[in-house]
Amino acid sequence: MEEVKIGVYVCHCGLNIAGTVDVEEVAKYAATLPSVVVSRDYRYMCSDPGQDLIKNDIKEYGLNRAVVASCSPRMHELTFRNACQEGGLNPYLYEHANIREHCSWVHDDKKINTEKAKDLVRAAVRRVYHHEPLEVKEAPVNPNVLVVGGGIAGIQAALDIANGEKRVYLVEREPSIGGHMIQLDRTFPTLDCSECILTPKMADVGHHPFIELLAYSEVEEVSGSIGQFKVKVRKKARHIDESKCVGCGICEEKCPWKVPSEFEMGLAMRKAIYIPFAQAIPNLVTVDPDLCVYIQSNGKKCGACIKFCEAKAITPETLLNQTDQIIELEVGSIIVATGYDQFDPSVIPQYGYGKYDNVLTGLQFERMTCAAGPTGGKVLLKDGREPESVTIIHCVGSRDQNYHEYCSRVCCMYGLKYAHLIKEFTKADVYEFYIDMRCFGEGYEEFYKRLSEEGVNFIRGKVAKVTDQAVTEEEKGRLIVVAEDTLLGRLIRVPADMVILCAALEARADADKVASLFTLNRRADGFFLERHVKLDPVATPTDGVFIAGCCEGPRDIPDTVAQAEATAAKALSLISKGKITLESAIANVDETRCLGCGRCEEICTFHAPKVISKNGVMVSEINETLCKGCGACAVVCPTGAMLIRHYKPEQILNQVAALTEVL
Amino acid sequence: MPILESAVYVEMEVLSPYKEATEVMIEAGGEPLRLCYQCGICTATCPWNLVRGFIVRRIIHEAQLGATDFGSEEVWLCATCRACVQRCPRGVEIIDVMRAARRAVVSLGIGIVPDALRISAKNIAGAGNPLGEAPEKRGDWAKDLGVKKFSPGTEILYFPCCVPAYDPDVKKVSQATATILSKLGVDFGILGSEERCCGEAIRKAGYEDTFHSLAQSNINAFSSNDVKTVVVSSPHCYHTFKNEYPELGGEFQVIHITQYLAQLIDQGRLKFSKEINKRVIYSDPCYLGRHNGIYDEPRKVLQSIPGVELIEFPDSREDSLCCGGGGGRIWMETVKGERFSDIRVEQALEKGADIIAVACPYCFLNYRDSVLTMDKAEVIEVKDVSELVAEAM
Amino acid sequence: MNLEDIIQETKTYYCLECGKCSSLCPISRYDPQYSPRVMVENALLGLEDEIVYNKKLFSCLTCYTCQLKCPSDVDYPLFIQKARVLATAAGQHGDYAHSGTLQSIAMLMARSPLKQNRLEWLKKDGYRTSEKSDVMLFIGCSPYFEPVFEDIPMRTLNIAEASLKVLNSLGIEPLVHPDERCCGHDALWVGDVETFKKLAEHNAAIIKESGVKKVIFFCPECYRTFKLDYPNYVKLDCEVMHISELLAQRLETEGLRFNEVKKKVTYQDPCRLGRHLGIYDAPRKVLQAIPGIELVEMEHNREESICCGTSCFTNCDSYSKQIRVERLLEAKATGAETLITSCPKCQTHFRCAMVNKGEEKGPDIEIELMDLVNLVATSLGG
Amino acid sequence: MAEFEPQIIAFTCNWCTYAAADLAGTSRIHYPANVRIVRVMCSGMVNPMYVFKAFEGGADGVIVAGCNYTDCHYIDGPVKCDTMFARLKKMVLILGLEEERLRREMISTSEGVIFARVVEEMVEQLKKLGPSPFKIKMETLA
Repeated sequence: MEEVKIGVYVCHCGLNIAGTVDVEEVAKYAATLPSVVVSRDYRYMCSDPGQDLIKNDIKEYGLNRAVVASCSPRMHELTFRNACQEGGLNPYLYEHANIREHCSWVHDDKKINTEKAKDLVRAAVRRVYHHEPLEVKEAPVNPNVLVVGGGIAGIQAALDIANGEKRVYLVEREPSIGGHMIQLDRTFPTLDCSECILTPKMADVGHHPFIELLAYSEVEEVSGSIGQFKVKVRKKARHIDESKCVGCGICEEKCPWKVPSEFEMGLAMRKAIYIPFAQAIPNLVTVDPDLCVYIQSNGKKCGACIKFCEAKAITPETLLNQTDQIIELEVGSIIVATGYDQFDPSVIPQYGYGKYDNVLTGLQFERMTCAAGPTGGKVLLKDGREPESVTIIHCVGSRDQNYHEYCSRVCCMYGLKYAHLIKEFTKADVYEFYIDMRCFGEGYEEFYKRLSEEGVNFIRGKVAKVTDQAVTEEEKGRLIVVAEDTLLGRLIRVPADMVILCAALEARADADKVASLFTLNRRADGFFLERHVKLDPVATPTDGVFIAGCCEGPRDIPDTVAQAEATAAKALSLISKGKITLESAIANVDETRCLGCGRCEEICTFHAPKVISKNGVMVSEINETLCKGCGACAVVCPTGAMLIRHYKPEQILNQVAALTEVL
Repeated sequence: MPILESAVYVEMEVLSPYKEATEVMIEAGGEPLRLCYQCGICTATCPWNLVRGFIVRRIIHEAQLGATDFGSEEVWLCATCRACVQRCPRGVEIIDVMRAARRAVVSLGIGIVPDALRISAKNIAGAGNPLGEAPEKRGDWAKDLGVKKFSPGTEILYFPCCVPAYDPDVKKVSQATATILSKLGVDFGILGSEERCCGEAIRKAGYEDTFHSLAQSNINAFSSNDVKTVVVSSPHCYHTFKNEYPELGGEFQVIHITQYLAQLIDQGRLKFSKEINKRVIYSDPCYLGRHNGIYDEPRKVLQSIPGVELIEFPDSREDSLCCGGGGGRIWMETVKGERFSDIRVEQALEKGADIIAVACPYCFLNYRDSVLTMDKAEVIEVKDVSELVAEAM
Repeated sequence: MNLEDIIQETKTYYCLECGKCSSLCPISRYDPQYSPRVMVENALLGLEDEIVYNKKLFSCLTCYTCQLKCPSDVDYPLFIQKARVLATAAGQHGDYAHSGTLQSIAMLMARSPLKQNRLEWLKKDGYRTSEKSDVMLFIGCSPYFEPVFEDIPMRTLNIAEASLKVLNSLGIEPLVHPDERCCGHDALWVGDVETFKKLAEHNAAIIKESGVKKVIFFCPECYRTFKLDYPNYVKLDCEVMHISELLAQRLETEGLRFNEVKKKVTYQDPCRLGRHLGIYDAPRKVLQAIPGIELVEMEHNREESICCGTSCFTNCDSYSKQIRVERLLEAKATGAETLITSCPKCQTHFRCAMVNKGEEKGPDIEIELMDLVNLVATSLGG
Repeated sequence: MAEFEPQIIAFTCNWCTYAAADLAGTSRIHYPANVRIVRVMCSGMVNPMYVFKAFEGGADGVIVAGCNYTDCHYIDGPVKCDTMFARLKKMVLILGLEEERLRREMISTSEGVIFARVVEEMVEQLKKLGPSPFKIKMETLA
């Protein structure tokens, strides 16, 4: 081994250090330490002449280690590492001693401070003796991007990236993109039609040369890390020849088998072969294999669609033998925009959802007012009458510790929107039961004011129950909504023909699966966790994976779109740089000492270590792009095979030993 | 809090001058009280609003602001049925707030304790039972049944508590229970004169000290006799033994008689030989159901009695209507027209029930009184589940 | 002491370079860089640095396999022990396993005066001990092993408790000393003689002060150290005995009776108890005296027994893991449901080898492990 | 004889507690000079052997400090640190070390004052306790 030659530089920092530490004495003391060949003190080490001292000494004295005792390393460690590098020394052969924030500024006795500074310098010298040069590694970034989820968030993110002429794979598990937004009728507070603003974007996605749309598909497996993810996508069988189908819909018309439509929230039926809605992208039919009698009877019954398909897109072969395809993709970053589920209000027994016909959820009501919806845009009761009185209940499943504690953010506004639509479509009285009105966005408060002008009855109180047990004649045959009007301090019963529940938005039922697929973390409320709630809201703790829209928590369309654009910017900036710098101070396995016990694999939050079989011996291997150097694996390693570069035991133990030495 | 102080100043006459008492109350209600966001679901859930106005939400808000009116009758209304707590979106333990208000009145003398309650409380403190009966006669109900005194080594302690021990009518419940247990050869005993009121209701009525001394006395009696398992007839005993005694150092297994009977049926030990061909409607006691989540076992017992047709109230299980007897209300006067039990009896009649099956002595007393005052004794009976079981054996 | 002295003391100069040692050495079978023969050859060539600065110096298990078979009677384990003293003096040490906590604990135990809280486990249950007893039960480092091996999971105090239970049922109420220190076994064998001496002196002193006549061990390492090593450093006026010896003795003298335990078992000879001290029969006698126990032997047993793979919690590595895997596969091949050993460390190392928290699974080496004392305690406890 | 000045070694995570100590410095909050800080990247990186080394070297007290559960740069480092610390603590307690000599703290970036207070408090306690038992070499025996 080359002889270790250490240079020590003690900074005065003007009087910041020199005022309460005898820097000359510290420097003199440092010169007496083993392997120290030069020791100096200087007024401002961080200045250019200060840094030049180090660079010159590297040449003159052949220094191969350097220590600067000055301010906090959080301030200037990088400065001096760079100085070393410019002087021809590996930046990791440098160590910093903090004699300002941790010494001169916090104690007043000059003698004691000087002794403490000596201790800190001695420890740094001892530590740096054991430093090793580390390589700064870079890895290339694959310019393709995967977007998961084809709702408004995924659509927006995909378009932004594709418009930058980078390839996007957009994976959507339903037969068509559009998400929940395409189910909505109008959007608050502007009341523009959701379909009208969304379908052009959907069409753009459909024919964009840089977007490969994988609808009716699901991500099965993700491996690798930032810059080089490998993804397996299952493209589910539609049981038709996608290249031939023209989406004419004749098969759907002829198909005799029906179930309640998911898209219409059960308010209408769909066929066994179907296009979920008129503007679906891609415009292809999909066969529901569980419902299709031809498939269920193994080709013995029905087959109407085959007969009527002029394009020959449906054949016995496609119906019976078509299987799912696995598509393998390579991408550099991933945007997760998997959206939300609507809270199921049937778990709140007192609201009677599922028990009374005319108790509806928000999404059901959206379909009802939609001109293309099951009632042709009319607000109707189950028996076909028009309601004379409608009650809208806020905070159903949200702001309630029995269900979800969080505020669902959009319900106040969509509740107001319903009130407006009811006023527009019917002559009904509208009662809006709220706890607090939260109308925070652009034009939202104005919308609230407008609704007040329209004569909506606002009642402040949480509804206790919806019942059909009438007390008076007027109540008979209607639903009665019971609550305290907390402003009057009086219990009230409101007879209503229709009750609309502003159901909360909740995390997708399979959020745990998605989270483990993309190594995301979930908050207590089930939504995905951002890296920093304020300063890094669309990044996640997993580098290269970003989140947008309601999978991160309830939010409205403007916020969702803004977030989607933010994720696109993140992905594009990664592509634009083209490479990533890997952390150097990361874990490293000494394979001969490794038992392959997997403790490291178990403890690692970032999935960096993995036990593999090498020549029949089980050993752990570190994925260097995943490792963040937190060092938890080294603590649990039973043999000491796991080492964190730059934080090796001999480095820290020598520092500790030097600090505890009594002078 | 300058804003609040100025509010106090401006509206001095309506705000309570008993600041200390308010603090006591907030303390006993704990932090959840402060969590209330005034949605009013408690008010709209509270059964009192079926018969009169009782704005629970306002009481909570008054407590939050230190403006409770301790002189009001409202302090004494809550039957602690837990319907509101069950629905509260913020987890406010409203019953604790009510209890704390009463405690403030009782201990600080800043309001008026209803006469009937004061007498019962005095009796409990003195004689260990609200009826003022002689403590040494507490075991008399079992005189002719050959029930042994509990001694260390006995498997099960049967704890009837006050009403089933003394009330000439409700005695039937404890006697039926003892009969069943004896017939099945269960190794059980009673504490007799060593037993005291469990103290659950008197605690809810604000008599915290009385509760502590009763509980301590029972815990001492239990531990000196090496009691491990207690079977109770009253859900109120069940609740306090299970949820309140452990804090005072009383840890033992508590089983409600309906649970125990269901267990015996499961084990094949309890078999029936007679049919009861009646329509039986079961009323969930608040302290068995909402307070402790026991809904299925009593129904199971009733369903296994041959001939019984079990029917349900329009509001049952979690939504079951209270009889009005919890929280010390059993010792207070409820004017006619405001009795929940009357509504309950009407509901039962509407459903065509022959028997209202109860599993709580307070329910028993209230329904019995309602049936009598409504003059319906000919049409409908009130019976405890254990009575029905004893009959069918 | 220098290298020459060591060669003299351990009769290394007799070496014929026949290589029998290297062919038998369990480490050499897996680790091509380690060979006892080469080590000795280097010594004879006077290449001191090749020995002192060789990390592999700390790989030797001192399992005595080579020592028993050496045709020239070279005391290789002693050679290693002494060579490690030289290495330690040169600032060298092996790779400590388990973050070196066990070494640290031993080192701190060599400082005084300590107010150890090592008898917490005695506070529960109705164990009978006596401060005035003639017999002492030596607990060793068991109380410290508990937290160190919490995750394996290895409950060393179970063995201590069982030993006490067994002694109690034999009518012995032993002294369990609150200020016992580590026996110093590991310190001695890794070349830290200074620490070893302090520990030995302390233990000898407390034994002398308490006036016991006999010390019982359940750990063969403590036993070996007291029996063979202490006499070289301290004066010890008492009899020492492994608990399996005591049990075997009582079987003969008092017709000790056991209750039935139905189990097919195999037995791992700990190196210290077996090859170091020649005690192979006592534990087997005890096993066979328990009705219902079917003892089946592994392919390698008694003198040929394979070491559990690590020693002194030093240089535990992939080679030592492979030795353990081999041994566990051998145990499984017998068809036994339980592998019995009478050394807490064997059990710890085997348990550690069975830890498999990775997704990738190696060979199936899962087998129930139990100390002989625990089996006996179960049998006596009914 | 001068008053006994205890030696404290503090292992602090780079992101929170080290930064808190920096903040104490920039805010000129004075505290006793008895503490020496060893910077690690994460409190979950602190190996028991570091702490033992400090005690072997004669430290009178050791602090292991890092982020709060919610602030961790590595998501759940503090949880891992807790696990390590609980085991470590069991070992040193059996050895007879006084509980006050080994502290686990969570001090976030903004809590310079708390860092200073912890050091003050520990110095105070250690002065009462006197030197660490491990400082005393074994000479009085045998």
